[in-house]
Amino acid sequence: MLKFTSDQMSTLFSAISAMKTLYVPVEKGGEVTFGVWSETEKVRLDALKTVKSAKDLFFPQAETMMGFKMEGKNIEIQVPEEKMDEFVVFGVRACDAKSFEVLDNVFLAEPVDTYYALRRKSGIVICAACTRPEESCFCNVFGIDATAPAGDIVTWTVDGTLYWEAKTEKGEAFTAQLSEYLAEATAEEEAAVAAQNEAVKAIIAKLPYANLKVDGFTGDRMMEYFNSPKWAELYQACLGCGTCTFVCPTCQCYDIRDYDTGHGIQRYRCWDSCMYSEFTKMAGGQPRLTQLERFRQRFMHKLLYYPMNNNGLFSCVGCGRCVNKCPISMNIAKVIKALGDE
Amino acid sequence: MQGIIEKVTELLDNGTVDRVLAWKAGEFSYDRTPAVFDKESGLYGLVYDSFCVNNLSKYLIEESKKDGKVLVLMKPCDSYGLNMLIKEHRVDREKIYVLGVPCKCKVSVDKIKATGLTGILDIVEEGNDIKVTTVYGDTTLDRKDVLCDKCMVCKDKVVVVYDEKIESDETAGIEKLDRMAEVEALEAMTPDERFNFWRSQLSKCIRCNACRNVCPICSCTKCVFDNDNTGISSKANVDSFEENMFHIVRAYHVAGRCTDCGECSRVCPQNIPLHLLNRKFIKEMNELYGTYQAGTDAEAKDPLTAFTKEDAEPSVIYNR
Amino acid sequence: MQVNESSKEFKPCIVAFCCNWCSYAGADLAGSNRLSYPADVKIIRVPCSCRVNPLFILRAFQRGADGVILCGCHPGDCHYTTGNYYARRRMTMLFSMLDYLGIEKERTRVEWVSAAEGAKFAATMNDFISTVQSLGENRKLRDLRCKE
Amino acid sequence: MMSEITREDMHIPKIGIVREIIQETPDVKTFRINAPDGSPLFDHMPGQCAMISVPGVGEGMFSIPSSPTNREYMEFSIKMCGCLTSWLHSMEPGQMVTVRGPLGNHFPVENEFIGKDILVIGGGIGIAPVRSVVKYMLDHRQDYGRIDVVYGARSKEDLVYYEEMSKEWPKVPNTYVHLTIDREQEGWDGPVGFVPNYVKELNFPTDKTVIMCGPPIMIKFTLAGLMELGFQKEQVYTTMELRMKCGIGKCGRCNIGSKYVCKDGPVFRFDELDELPNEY
Amino acid sequence: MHKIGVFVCWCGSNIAATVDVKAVAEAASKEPCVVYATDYQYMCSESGQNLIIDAIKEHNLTGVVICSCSPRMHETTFRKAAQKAGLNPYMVEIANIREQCSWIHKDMAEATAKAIVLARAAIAKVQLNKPLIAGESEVTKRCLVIGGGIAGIQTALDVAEAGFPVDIVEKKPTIGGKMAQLDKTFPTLDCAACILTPRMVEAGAHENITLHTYSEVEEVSGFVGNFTVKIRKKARKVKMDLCTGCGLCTEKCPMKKQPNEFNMGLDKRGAIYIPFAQAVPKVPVIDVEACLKFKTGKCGICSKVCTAGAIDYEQQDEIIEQKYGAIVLATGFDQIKPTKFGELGYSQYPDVVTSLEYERLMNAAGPTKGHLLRPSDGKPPKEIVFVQCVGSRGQSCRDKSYCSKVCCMYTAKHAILTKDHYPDTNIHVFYIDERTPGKNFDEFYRRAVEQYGVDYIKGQVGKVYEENGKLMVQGSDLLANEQITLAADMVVLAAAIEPDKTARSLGTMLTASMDTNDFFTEAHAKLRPVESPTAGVFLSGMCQGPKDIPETVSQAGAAAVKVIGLLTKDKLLGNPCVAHSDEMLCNGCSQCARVCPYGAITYVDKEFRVPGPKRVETRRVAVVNEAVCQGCGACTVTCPSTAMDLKGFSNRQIMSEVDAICK
Repeated sequence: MLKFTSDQMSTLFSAISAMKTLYVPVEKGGEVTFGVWSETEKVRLDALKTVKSAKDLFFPQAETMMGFKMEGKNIEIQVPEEKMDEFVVFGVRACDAKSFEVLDNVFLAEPVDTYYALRRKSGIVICAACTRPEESCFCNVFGIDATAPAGDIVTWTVDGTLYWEAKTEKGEAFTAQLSEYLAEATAEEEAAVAAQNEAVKAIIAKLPYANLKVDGFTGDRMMEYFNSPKWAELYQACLGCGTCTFVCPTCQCYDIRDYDTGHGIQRYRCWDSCMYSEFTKMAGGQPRLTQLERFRQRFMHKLLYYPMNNNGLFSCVGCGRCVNKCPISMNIAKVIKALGDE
Repeated sequence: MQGIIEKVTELLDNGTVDRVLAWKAGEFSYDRTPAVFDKESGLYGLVYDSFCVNNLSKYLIEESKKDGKVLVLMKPCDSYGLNMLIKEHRVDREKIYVLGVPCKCKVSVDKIKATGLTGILDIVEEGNDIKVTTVYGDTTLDRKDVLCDKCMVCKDKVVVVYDEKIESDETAGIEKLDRMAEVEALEAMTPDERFNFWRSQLSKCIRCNACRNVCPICSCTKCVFDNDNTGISSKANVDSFEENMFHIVRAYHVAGRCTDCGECSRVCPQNIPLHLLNRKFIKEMNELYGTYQAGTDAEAKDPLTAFTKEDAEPSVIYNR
Repeated sequence: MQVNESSKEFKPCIVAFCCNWCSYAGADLAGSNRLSYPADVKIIRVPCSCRVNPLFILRAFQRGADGVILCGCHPGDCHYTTGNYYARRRMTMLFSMLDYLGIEKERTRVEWVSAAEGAKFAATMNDFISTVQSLGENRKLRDLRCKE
Repeated sequence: MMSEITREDMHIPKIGIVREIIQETPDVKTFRINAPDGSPLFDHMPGQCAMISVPGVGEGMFSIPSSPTNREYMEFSIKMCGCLTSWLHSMEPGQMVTVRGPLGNHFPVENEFIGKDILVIGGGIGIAPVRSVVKYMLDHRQDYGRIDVVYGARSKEDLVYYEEMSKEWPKVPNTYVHLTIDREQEGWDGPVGFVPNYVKELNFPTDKTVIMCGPPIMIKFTLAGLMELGFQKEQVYTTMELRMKCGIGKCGRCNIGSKYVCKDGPVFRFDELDELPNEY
Repeated sequence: MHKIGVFVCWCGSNIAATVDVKAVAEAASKEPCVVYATDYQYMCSESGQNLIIDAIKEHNLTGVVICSCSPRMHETTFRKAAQKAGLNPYMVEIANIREQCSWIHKDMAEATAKAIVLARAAIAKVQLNKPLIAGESEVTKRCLVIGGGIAGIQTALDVAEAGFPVDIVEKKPTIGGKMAQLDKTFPTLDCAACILTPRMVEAGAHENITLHTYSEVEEVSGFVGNFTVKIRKKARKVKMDLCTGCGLCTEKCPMKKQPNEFNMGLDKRGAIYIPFAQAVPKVPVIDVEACLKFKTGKCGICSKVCTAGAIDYEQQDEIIEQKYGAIVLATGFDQIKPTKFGELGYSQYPDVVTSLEYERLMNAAGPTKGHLLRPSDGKPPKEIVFVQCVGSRGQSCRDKSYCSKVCCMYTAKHAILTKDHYPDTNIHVFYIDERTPGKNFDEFYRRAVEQYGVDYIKGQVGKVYEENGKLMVQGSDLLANEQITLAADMVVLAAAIEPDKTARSLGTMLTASMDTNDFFTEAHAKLRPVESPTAGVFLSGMCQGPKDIPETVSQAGAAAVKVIGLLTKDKLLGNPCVAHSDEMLCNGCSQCARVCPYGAITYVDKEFRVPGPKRVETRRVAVVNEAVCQGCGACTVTCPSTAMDLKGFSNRQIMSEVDAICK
């Protein structure tokens, strides 16, 4: 384990940003989001959860995929560049780090989504272990250790000191570039980190959702859950907005749309939500007629459909953003609880 | 609360109503979800307390399409929205039994959290004290300090449409703030300051549509932004223009109809002060066309469907 | 928006919505009387000023207009008796909102021009163009995708 | 430092040129498309689909009714029903469109079907996706047993590929075409009636593999009819149509249960469909 | 995909001198969907039109853009040309490159560039044009005139003479209206009754005119050419067909203490009465409020004396329903009762009268048989003060803001007539301004001053009070700049006139708009002064604004001409550029109807197929009556879901023009 030798995080940030674009949690208009670091930005490493998760950096809410020039009978396709500057994202929590695995299973599966792939290739993920989990957190339910995130590099902050450990080759290489700012941590220090981690885990065990049970969500019981009468009760108040979807680190449904700029067509993709009534609507009909079905789809996908295709990996990382943000206080934790009762 | 339960039970038992639209307690001591109860389900979980903040009026659009009569618990400020829905023929009044319930202002969990509290395990309300238990320790807050913003400028505490109402002499004991103060503060800025303010706010928008979907006025069968034939449909803010556009158009579409219930700002995951857009219209219309409160009744013409020959010219804006 | 390289003079793009019965006729009269105003103004004919949806004005700015002006019959003279009264309130509200958002309020205008007021039409356009010219390019309310 | 990838992405289409447009029925046109240099756009298998788009108008998933053995052009038979299809119908030869494909799975023509008697059932425009199978099998005639094609439409004019089906296919040995129309009509002396009834009437032996595509109501009743005749769901294949965007099982739109219709489908066996939530 | 042809007109040198027409055509040819572009010297000429027609046919054009003069000039020409070629006329768009381009710009490059943009906008728009077909509706060849005063009678007679059936609905028991109450008319001083009553008789006898007196309009539905009107014929309790009009019943009626409305309450009538001798129809009516038979069940004298057996106490109100193609509003006016002007003592002193009451006092058929005797003691007045502008031209809430227009002249008439009959009477007139613009009007007024020595005092009256049996009139003399007090025997108030009270409810029924004073507004103040903005509704007489008899009669005639013009048509061709509501998007919120000036929007509950177990859902949706809609578009902007759109000027069309211009 390494430690950062200065107590000024800005020293580290300016060193990183001298090499690569650096994204950190910054406060913008009163809310914390991942933004490009600069001296003038208000960095909020203390914030537990950014409103939008870190997926925005790899799968942005909107991105142009290609362009078309139309002239007479002809169409010319403008394909975007195949290169991208490397970037660093600092301060990713364990839940978000896990979400990249969930997204990778979708976007990096054949045929590979090159837009996502390029961003993943370019991005170095530096995680920050949690120190102050809150009542909406339940990452432990999905086997995630908030104090031992995935990612290229993991950091812990204990008593104002930043500890650092590279976890991947990419992380090692990048750590090497920052060697002048890093030193080996002492055994006592490592013990302090471990002690803090234990304390945090103890807190997590006390949180209201710590004991949610998800073992019952297995593929063989898919139709049983699908036909559960509980859905009728759970969906009732759902507004059909996309808040849960858009703050979710693992939701990855998207729409592809064309925009006529007046000088050509831009084809872009943007986040979409299976909660939206338009999502599956076709000229000829609508397979998911009511909000109940749309509501069910989202949770069935996260708890059953996705795991069935991905060796039991749930498409929920327990970050609790939906718990905090749902306008009507309905969320996946309540769904797990209600369905689990059966 | 007890009075409400008794009344609801009575009306359900004597067959006056078939269902009850109210709030249901959640997992924490502060999360409340709108829910429909009936005889079969019983009233288990029905709650009415300082955290029952949702405006239930919009649910009546769907609820009043169903067979039978639905009882709704109606807070004073939400009843304006119901009047608008009645005015615009969006609900079937015959199928609704409105039980007015008193409100002594709602408590905002976000504000409790904004005091730095996290890991909340329990919140207990005792008089003016809000006692919060967290995994990191216990604290007592003054209720006045954690009231919802919208309650600080509440229109009044009178249910404007009801079949029956439950009275209470409890008051929040707060001094109401000037509803237009925030708007005025913005007006006092230079255009560039205002521009920067709104850019910093609207650029946060993630287009989740929560503001639209929660709004009792935004009840179009199909929203212009979802309709590919309008030429302005969009799903994400691909350009800063679209961030502005969505909110300008939304505010404009509800102008003269918005009851200022404040739900849009409450549900915004990015805490964009959307009410300031609506309130600007309200302020402007009040000043230029005479005081008007949407939803006070279900008949009056709103300012944008009325006129007088002596109305101010649009130049009042650029002559300011 | 085009920048004339030789003079470096800013040539704004201005959209004028004119009601068919008064202002469009007023514009025609300006033409008949050879009362000139810059070519930056392009007129869109609408049946009545009340046909102009705020969406159209936003759309113009999105697509790169630097100024939008709405012309209709004088209040009381509307061909449809009441249209311009509604337009007047609607536009007042829209302009107020744009101003509130910090967008230069001088980029939008409403003028009442009768079919007989060719001279007023030309004068109004000249004045509006010079106002918009002094403001420069519309940067606050445009869609960068539409910029070539 | 820059990272690099090769932009081989199924989101990015190829340019296709509409070489020929054939008016099949009053509302169905067949478009023959190939690459600007005259080569095929890509290889496909029977049952697979492609996304055709006119940028700015829309993109839609269409099955490929032409046989993979056709190296000259790829055919798309498109019924006019919405914005994009209307646009396509108003096109003229020589115009460009964009095409992405091949997408989805295909009928198991190179394994399960080999040596089997095949019964192909189509209704209306639903004949388009199965035509490619028939064409493929006719081109590899020796690999398959008896082939029966049952096809119905509202009227004689609405029978897509009428000339080809009535004149060319029956010439191939051991291949039978049974056409029907919904109502009696002048100039039609063939069978009249709906497809499900006609299939029952024909009373096929149950040792066949069935391929079926058509309007939902036809599928429902024909399937029931086949069951009555003693067929098993494991013998019956169909292709599905859902709203699709990406075509590669990522965007989430066509997700039913653990399947993505655009990637895991569109070809399903009815016993497989039974295991999925009924959201199609 | 459209096939669009673009035709650039030189207009001789009008366009070509400033705009490079070839360059415009060249640029247009590169726009999407344009398959043909050309230029020509005079597109509007026959050969120019043929050029267009040939091109449409040759290239199978689906849309046409003509870059030429203003559409206000030749849009119709080009639309007709397109129609000749088999193209829907509404698939034509005009780019105005003359009035709005070549004529106002001098620099050729600049003007050409602008012309190209304008052409591009028109091309963009025409791609979204839809073929429009003007709706047709049948015309019911019958006219309803509401109000049987001189205005209504004149309109009815003119329309009837043209051969169309006309119904007059009059709420009073007789037609004749206010004019029947007048004595002489200014400035010719011929007798009102002498000129009116023959017209009344004519109307009553005309084979094409049906009178519904003592009747009121109850309900109106429909639209231009197709109105359906319910008329309540109030029970007269006298059978019209049997009554001979002998008047015996009225003589024998024991209840002779009812104030006589026709004489402004200055004398009495019976419970069964004929309003006045020349009434048409001359059939009495029973005032059931006053009648002993109805009050106590006893009496029945009228029935006994009626040899024709026409009295029918059981008669009930009757509702008749009739279809009309046109409706004329001729609801007339009333004079306000100046009771709000307490200082003038109208309510207090019987000898303070309104001018209309004075009119009756002067009338030979009036309560005093034409002898000028004051109401209080029946003595002839020697000093009379006339007060002008009572309730007119004022700013306070009790005043009307407008000028009642006729008062100056009738006051001069009263003065002259009084002086003629009673030369020893002294007459004083308080006036604010003397308004006499009219043929022979000023001469008339000057005669009153110069020949008859009427004392005109510029100033207003502050107070009228009684002192020693005299009415003391305190006023200011502005010219002499002094306060004066005159002792008078009678005071005559030229009280303001106002629209009849029933006009408001009629206006609502017909969605005919009214101004704040409840006068009906005309469709255009200058160009359509006798038409209401509601198609098929016309205005005649005072209901539109104060006017004198000749003006009323000429407006009545003008309204008749408009009615005849309408009824002559077998079918009405609508303007196809009307609003249309997409019921799939409509919320049924009623906002559109709130701003529609024509009442063209109604709502229906309609069943829709919906997803889910219920399968159908009833929704309230807006329906536009295309025959009534004029196409202003107010509704389209009010509609939040853009369900309401305007054909020919749709949201998408206008936005595409915007896009093209801002490109």
